[in-house]
Amino acid sequence: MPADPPPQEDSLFEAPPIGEQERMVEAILFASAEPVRVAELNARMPHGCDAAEALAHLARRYEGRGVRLVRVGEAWAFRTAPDLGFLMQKETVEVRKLSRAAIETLAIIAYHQPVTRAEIEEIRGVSLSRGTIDQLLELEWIRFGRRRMTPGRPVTYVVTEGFLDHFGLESARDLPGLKELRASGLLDSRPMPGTEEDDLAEGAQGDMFEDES
Amino acid sequence: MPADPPPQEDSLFEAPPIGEQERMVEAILFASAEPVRVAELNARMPHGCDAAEALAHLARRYEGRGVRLVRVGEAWAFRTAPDLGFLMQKETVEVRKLSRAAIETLAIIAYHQPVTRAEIEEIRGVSLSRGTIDQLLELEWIRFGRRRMTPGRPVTYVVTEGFLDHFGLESARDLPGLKELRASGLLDSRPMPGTEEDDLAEGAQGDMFEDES
Amino acid sequence: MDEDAFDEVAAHDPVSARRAAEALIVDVDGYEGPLDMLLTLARGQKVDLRRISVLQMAEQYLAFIEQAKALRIELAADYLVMAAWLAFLKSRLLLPPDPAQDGPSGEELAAHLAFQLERLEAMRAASARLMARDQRGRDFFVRGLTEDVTRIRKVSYTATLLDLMQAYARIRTRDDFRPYIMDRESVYTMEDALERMRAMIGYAGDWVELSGWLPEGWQLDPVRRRAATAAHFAASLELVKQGVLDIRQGDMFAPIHIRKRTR
Repeated sequence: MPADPPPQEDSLFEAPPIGEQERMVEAILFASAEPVRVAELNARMPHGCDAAEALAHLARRYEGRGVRLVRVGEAWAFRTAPDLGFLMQKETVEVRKLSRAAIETLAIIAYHQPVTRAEIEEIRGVSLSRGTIDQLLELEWIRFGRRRMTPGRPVTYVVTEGFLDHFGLESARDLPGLKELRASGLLDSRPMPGTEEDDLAEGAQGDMFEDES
Repeated sequence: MPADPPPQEDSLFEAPPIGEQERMVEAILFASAEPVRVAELNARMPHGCDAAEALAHLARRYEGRGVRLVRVGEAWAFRTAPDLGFLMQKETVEVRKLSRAAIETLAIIAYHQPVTRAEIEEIRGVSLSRGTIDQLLELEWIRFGRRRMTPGRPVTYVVTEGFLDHFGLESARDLPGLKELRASGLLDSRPMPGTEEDDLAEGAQGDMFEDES
Repeated sequence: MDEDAFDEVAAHDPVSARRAAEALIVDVDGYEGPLDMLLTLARGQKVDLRRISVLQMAEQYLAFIEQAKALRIELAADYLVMAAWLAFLKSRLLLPPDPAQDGPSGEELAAHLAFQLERLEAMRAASARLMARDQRGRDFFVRGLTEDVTRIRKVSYTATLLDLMQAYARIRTRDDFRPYIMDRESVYTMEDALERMRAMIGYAGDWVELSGWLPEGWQLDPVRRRAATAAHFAASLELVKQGVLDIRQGDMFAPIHIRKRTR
């Protein structure tokens, strides 16, 4: 306790009060990716601190809370209270990058919606495997739009609210056009000789949203 | 029938007592490095829980501790107390050095959002180099906002929750000095005398600055 | 750039003025554009930005541009555009207003320039205050040990907006660079050759020259002959692999013979 002289021999300064030491241990254990040993706590805290004592205080403070201070071998860590484990299911989601085919297909749908399968294939220049559209549908990033009023009445695809949410967009219209992509350095190429930059950008933007013109 | 009817319509079971709810919120937030939205907390907790109320209790409990409960936009997270940063050399992440242009651009977006590229250039008096916006997008500190309803319909930029989280802001309204800046009229869009407001927003910089394209 | 130098400019000390101008030239790379340079000049007046003498600032700027021209220093176009605009502003400020001429007055333009400078300075100050805040990963820290309690593994696919835009950019630029359209006229595919040889294999009881197998119309034109030969050779190898054909070549560059394999 602060009134007691610190037991350390060679400290030039008085050790921080035990309440402060407790805060320090709390912060270190919180931020650390692994359990931390008492010796390391002492090494990281200012001279004269007593991590073991601070740990004892801290453990009492977290008794009965949603997280607990637990000993792992020689080290200490915060862990979820065992009775609340059922809340943690969402933390174990395995995140994978979308395949190149899927991201390209998604980009085409976002920029050209509503768009048919045949149009996607034409733009990408390769045929679309079944799994790609299925995957995007399953992710609920795309959905079926109106059927196109052309022979065969093909279905079209459009992006969903979930898509906008995931990519932090307010509407698909807010996606930057080709010209803007180029300006921001995302599109490094020069246009092919003979094509106007404006034609390209406007062409793409024009097709993109039917209600825009 | 519970004495106090819960506000939820179709809950078959009584909601857990508020102390339990507080423990649940504590456990969920401790388990996640990223801020968790109130809506998600409610979705993960048993039916009838009120995460917002539990959060208020929890915030009081952690006042003055080594870790603090902080609000980030619509979400909440535990963060170590800033005065203990000196203990965390091991956890410190080297943040990519931002150029002066990038820092100023970030500030302009934060204080003027939603803001177009042309407006950023008008304020800085210099055209934006290619990588600057790109770098801020990659850090996920800015994102696209709605397109401006002016000729050319330019995209706008706004700051993200990641930005708020990084700079320890509860919301964009808490930007330092925002009120004073607003009161002094320095955040108004004031066109050059003799030019139309539309021209400015569209990206024509009047006589002053070179057009980018 | 030494701010004191500018105080002396204000005091009309010719030697210091020259030094100040030279210092500006040396440091021109350090400026983020003409507005930034004007802000430096304005600060040199050591007064509230709302009370600066725009005229004096314009004169300093124009003097600097003249100096740079005399020293044959290349200046970016926006510095010259600003110089032209300031020259225009100066004339508006100095000449009595012409009632026949409409458009903004010199005072209005000067006030707008002062506003721009004040706003730029305010944004500079704001960005400094922003960067001085406690920052995540530097001053405050996130939970280091995120917990995985249950073994339920749900795969979630993710992609960033940047991925999306780069993918789109990639597709759109690929068209720009499409090298040429292949002339399908003179292409004989291995699949076609394989199909054709399978149908004819029964007739090749004894060694026959592969070149004799080329289809009608593919033997004379060199481009078509090469394509058909390559396709049939590849198809032969495939059939050898499948065990339905034998293949031999007596010598380097000698004719290639094939025959149906007998079991």
